[in-house]
Amino acid sequence: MTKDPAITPELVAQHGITPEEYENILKILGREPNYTELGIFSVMWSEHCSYKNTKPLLKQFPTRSKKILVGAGEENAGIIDIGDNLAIAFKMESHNHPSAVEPFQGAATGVGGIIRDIFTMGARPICAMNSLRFGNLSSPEVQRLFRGVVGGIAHYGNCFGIPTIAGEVCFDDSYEGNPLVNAFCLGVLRHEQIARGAAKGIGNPVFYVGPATGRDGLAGAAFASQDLTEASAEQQRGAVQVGDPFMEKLVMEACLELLAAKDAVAGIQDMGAAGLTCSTCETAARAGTGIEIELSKVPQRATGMTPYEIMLSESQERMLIIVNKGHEAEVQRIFDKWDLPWSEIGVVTDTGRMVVKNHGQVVANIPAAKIANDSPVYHRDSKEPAYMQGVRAYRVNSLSDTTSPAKDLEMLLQTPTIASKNWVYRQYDHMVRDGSVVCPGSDAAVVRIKGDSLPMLPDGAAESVPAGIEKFIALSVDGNGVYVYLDPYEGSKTVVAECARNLACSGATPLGSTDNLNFGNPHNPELFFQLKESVRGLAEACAAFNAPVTGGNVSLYNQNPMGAIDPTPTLALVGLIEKKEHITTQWFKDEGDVIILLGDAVDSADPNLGLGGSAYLMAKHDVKNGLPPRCDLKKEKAVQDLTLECIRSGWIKSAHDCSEGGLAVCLAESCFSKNVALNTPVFKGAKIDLSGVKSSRLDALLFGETQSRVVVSTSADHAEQVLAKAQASSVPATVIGKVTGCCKAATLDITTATASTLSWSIPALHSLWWNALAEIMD
Amino acid sequence: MNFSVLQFPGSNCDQDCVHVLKNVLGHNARLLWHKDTSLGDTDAVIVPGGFSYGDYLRTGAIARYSNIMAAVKQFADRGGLVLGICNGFQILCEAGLLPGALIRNKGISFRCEFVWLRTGNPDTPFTCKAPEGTLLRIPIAHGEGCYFADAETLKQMEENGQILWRYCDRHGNTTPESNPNGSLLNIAGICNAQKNVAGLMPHPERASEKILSGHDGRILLESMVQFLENRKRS
Amino acid sequence: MKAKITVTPKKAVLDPQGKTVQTALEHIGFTGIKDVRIGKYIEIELEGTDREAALKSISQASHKILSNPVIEDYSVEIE
Amino acid sequence: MKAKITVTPKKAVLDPQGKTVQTALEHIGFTGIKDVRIGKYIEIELEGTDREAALKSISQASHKILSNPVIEDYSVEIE
Ligand SMILES: Nc1ncnc2c1ncn2[C@@H]1O[C@H](COP(=O)(O)OP(=O)(O)O)[C@@H](O)[C@H]1O
Ligand SMILES: [Mg+2]
Repeated sequence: MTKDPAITPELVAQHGITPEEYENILKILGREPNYTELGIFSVMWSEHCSYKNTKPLLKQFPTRSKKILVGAGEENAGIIDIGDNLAIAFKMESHNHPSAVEPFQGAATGVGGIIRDIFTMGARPICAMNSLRFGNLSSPEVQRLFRGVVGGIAHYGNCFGIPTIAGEVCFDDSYEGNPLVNAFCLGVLRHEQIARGAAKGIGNPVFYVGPATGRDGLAGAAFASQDLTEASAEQQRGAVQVGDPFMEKLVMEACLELLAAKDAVAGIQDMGAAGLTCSTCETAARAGTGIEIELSKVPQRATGMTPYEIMLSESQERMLIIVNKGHEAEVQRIFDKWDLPWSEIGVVTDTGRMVVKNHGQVVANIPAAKIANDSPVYHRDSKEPAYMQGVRAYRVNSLSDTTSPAKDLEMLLQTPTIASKNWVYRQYDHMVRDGSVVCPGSDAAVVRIKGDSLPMLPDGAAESVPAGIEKFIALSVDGNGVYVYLDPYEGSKTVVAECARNLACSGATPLGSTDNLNFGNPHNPELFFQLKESVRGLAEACAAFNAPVTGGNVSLYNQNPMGAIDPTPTLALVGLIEKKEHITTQWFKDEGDVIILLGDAVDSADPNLGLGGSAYLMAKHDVKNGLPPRCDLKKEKAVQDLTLECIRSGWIKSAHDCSEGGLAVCLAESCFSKNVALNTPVFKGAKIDLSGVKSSRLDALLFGETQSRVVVSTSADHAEQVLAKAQASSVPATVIGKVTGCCKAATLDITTATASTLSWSIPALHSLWWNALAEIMD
Repeated sequence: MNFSVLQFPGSNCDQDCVHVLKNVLGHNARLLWHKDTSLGDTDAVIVPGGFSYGDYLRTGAIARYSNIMAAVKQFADRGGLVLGICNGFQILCEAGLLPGALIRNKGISFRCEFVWLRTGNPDTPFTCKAPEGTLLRIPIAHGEGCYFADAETLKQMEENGQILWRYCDRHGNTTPESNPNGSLLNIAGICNAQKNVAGLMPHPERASEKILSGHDGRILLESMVQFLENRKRS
Repeated sequence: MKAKITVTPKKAVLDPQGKTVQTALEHIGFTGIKDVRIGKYIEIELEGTDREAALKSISQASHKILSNPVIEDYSVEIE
Repeated sequence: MKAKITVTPKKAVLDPQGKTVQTALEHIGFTGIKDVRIGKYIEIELEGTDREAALKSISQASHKILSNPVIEDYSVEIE
């Protein structure tokens, strides 16, 4: 056996452990750590596992509501009550750095990881989403990353059999070389099926199930907690993790079956980042127990693996299960049925210590609670970034108004961030499990929960949810790095508002949220400022929309040699639609329907008239500057509530929010985004009259991104009711036009006070928008 | 009717099939584990979609050697109705119960979307409720759905009325643009010479309820039911 | 012993991956490529030393499961 | 000329396909199998006759396009 290296200050530093942290380790152990222990501390105290730089910030998030059954930070994912004894578990997690190194496998294993977090809770995963960021798509390298990431997500999700039902993709230079891959998963369970990641019951055996351990992604958690430089990518120790979705599907089915075996499971936890290390000490810490494992019993794929390697390996699709004594045979029966490897590797003890042995010899002995809970906490310095002054001073009137609005819309619809993402989502199976009610392509996705969405019950157990139950869950994920870069606090509020608006447009009320904080190096005070202010904004907005945060993930050190990425918090919101009839989509339905704009056409109090940080400003003028449109949360809430009330009253046929690209893009999408089959889009025209709207700039009117706006359509006889309701709620509402004829001749006509009537062919616009990504990628 | 839906490691449309047969169409449907050796009392077998054995090596290649497939073969030889959907179609081809093979989509990547299908021969248990030329709108979700068979086989199948569904446009024309995967002759689904075993890449079980943006898939499943009812009666 | 099996798509069978790779190669400047075909390569580590027996059993496996005769050809080598 | 390239998963990297196929082979009665690895086999038909040049350019292509050097190894043969 190779001898462990001696513990030197250099070795400690290589493990990303500071001298102060090392002092703390000496105190906790009462002696010097050995090599394996040093490795264990380094991964557990990495940002990825310990949140040492962000814990104080995350405290600001609203985390409670009457419906929350398992809250943020308690377990692998939060759980929310949705009535009738049903609950949902959901979470989002990043796999940014692995995806930069190997886009296909990095993204695939990201999906695998988040799915495990969900079934670890005892829930059956029923849908997935993803939020992606890449550099400029004109670069072949970016195309390679984009293709690889989408391919990897498709590979894992499709094979596993989970519908990837929504997501978002943005392209911006700041993500060059450091793509963001945030994966989300949602599962369902009955209240009594919630499983816990706690090593309960002294003397209970500890099982390892799933494939053998190899030298995969050694110290991946620590790797995720460093700046991404070429050198670190090259140096990443160990082999790239390869995902095996087939294996994960079997592991999930077996775990759910085992969880249904009465009294068999005392605790269960997936081996995610920091693998065996994290799962053993966290389960022990949660239960206030100790745990002892024998490494020679861990199934191993490679020969000659050291304790250090086994403990730090990030081989995928593995689970740790604490079994109630006397039920060992159940594990054997079920895992044999699924032809899965399993091994009894240890026992729960009363020592409070995590003891790791290799062939009987102790190789690590650490107080479990201390390493899991007493990680260092840092209050980093923060300083407003220097660029902010310029941003505040920027005025859009330094640019002249558009003289080519017709071309501008065509151009915007083709910009990769705005263009249809069908090239992406048609690679994802988004219909498996017979629950996809609103597929990708509308504001929020809607998924149906039905009886067979649930994990199995114990043999002979009575069903605890009403027969024939159906529930409808809406989901959306959003983020706008440019807004947050230009104004971390206000921009982050907008992120939440937009996401909630998507939900409102689909007919849903928020239940809760999960977030992923993708930022740069927290040691840089300016970057830490972005993080701090952003969290403040997110927290405030999540509270405003009654969307408590049930969990999430932090990914720092997202930089490339040119600097940090735009600060990119992504937020996923989950909501409930009360009745089937309330499910609403974004496309216009019938000729003659009245089109109403809820909200202000242009925010005249905004010196940039909604153009600061807009897609228009960047695409047309190559300017990433100016304070982005502000979101007044009260006003926003009023618009959303109004939208929902009108939907519930049965007045609304379509609802689409104005976001990137503004009103013109929103209207165009409402005309052509319905697609019934391959090469079969459904077109509607629209005749819009904005001549009554005062706006000093045409570009601001058409493409400005003033917040809190929704375009709805209603049958002629309900228009008055919508307007009256709006007035009663003090929300501005304006009839702006009518839905016109369909088919090939459909046009979008917009009359404004300043320009002659603009007219676009809907099939022509659609073709630009629909094919833009495919034209670059295929 | 009693339907049996097979369950291989990696099947993932098995529950969907049971849901539609049971909750939507009101028949008996149960799952059969791949290690089982007998079909028991069954009127028809569904080989569902998914990624049996991860689709590793070749789609359907490993599943065909499971215990249950031997029983399915016997059942089919005795005239039993067998329908393979997506991965199930691939398995039936690998098992030799259907001619030809399914290879990688022409465009390489996986495709999930609704497509139009034109029904061929109406004289089979799978199409009897759909007059010839009936258009169906049903989703596909596959990476390896490009149908291939040698020219001789194709000719025989055409003459025999074994080509049951072809990809087409919304007007029923079998154009290259309406072919999502490069299948020869725009083939989406076929049956064997005896017409009791069929397979198709699209997923009728995903399009059997109004709320799932389409219900044309029911026509196919209801055809099987009608055929079975008629057979029982006579 | 080691068995090395190559499985290639039959001539008549469309090979879209091959086509894609060919285009990609041409795109980055490789010239003079007449055709690209993509198949599978399988390496099987075997116990024992009887090469004849190994060849027989691996050929059988290749025929039965490792390749599909409708669309693929295979060749086996024992090392 | 013909170039034959085999691309195999790196030793340390998990090969889910190989593992699954190994189990399947055992299941249908093939014994004595210690390990299965599955990779790609690529055949490129080339113009010209300069084997040295071909080897060089194909090796380059293998590194850049035909294999993924992060997780795969390759070997090239010119015939
Ligand atoms: N990566 C992705 N995966 C799945 N669906 C996606 C992805 N990106 C975008 N979509 C879908 O495309 C549609 C438009 O997305 P987006 O433009 O981000 O919407 P919005 O601006 O309303 O948030 C949505 O239905 C979304 O779910
Ligand atoms: Mg939207």
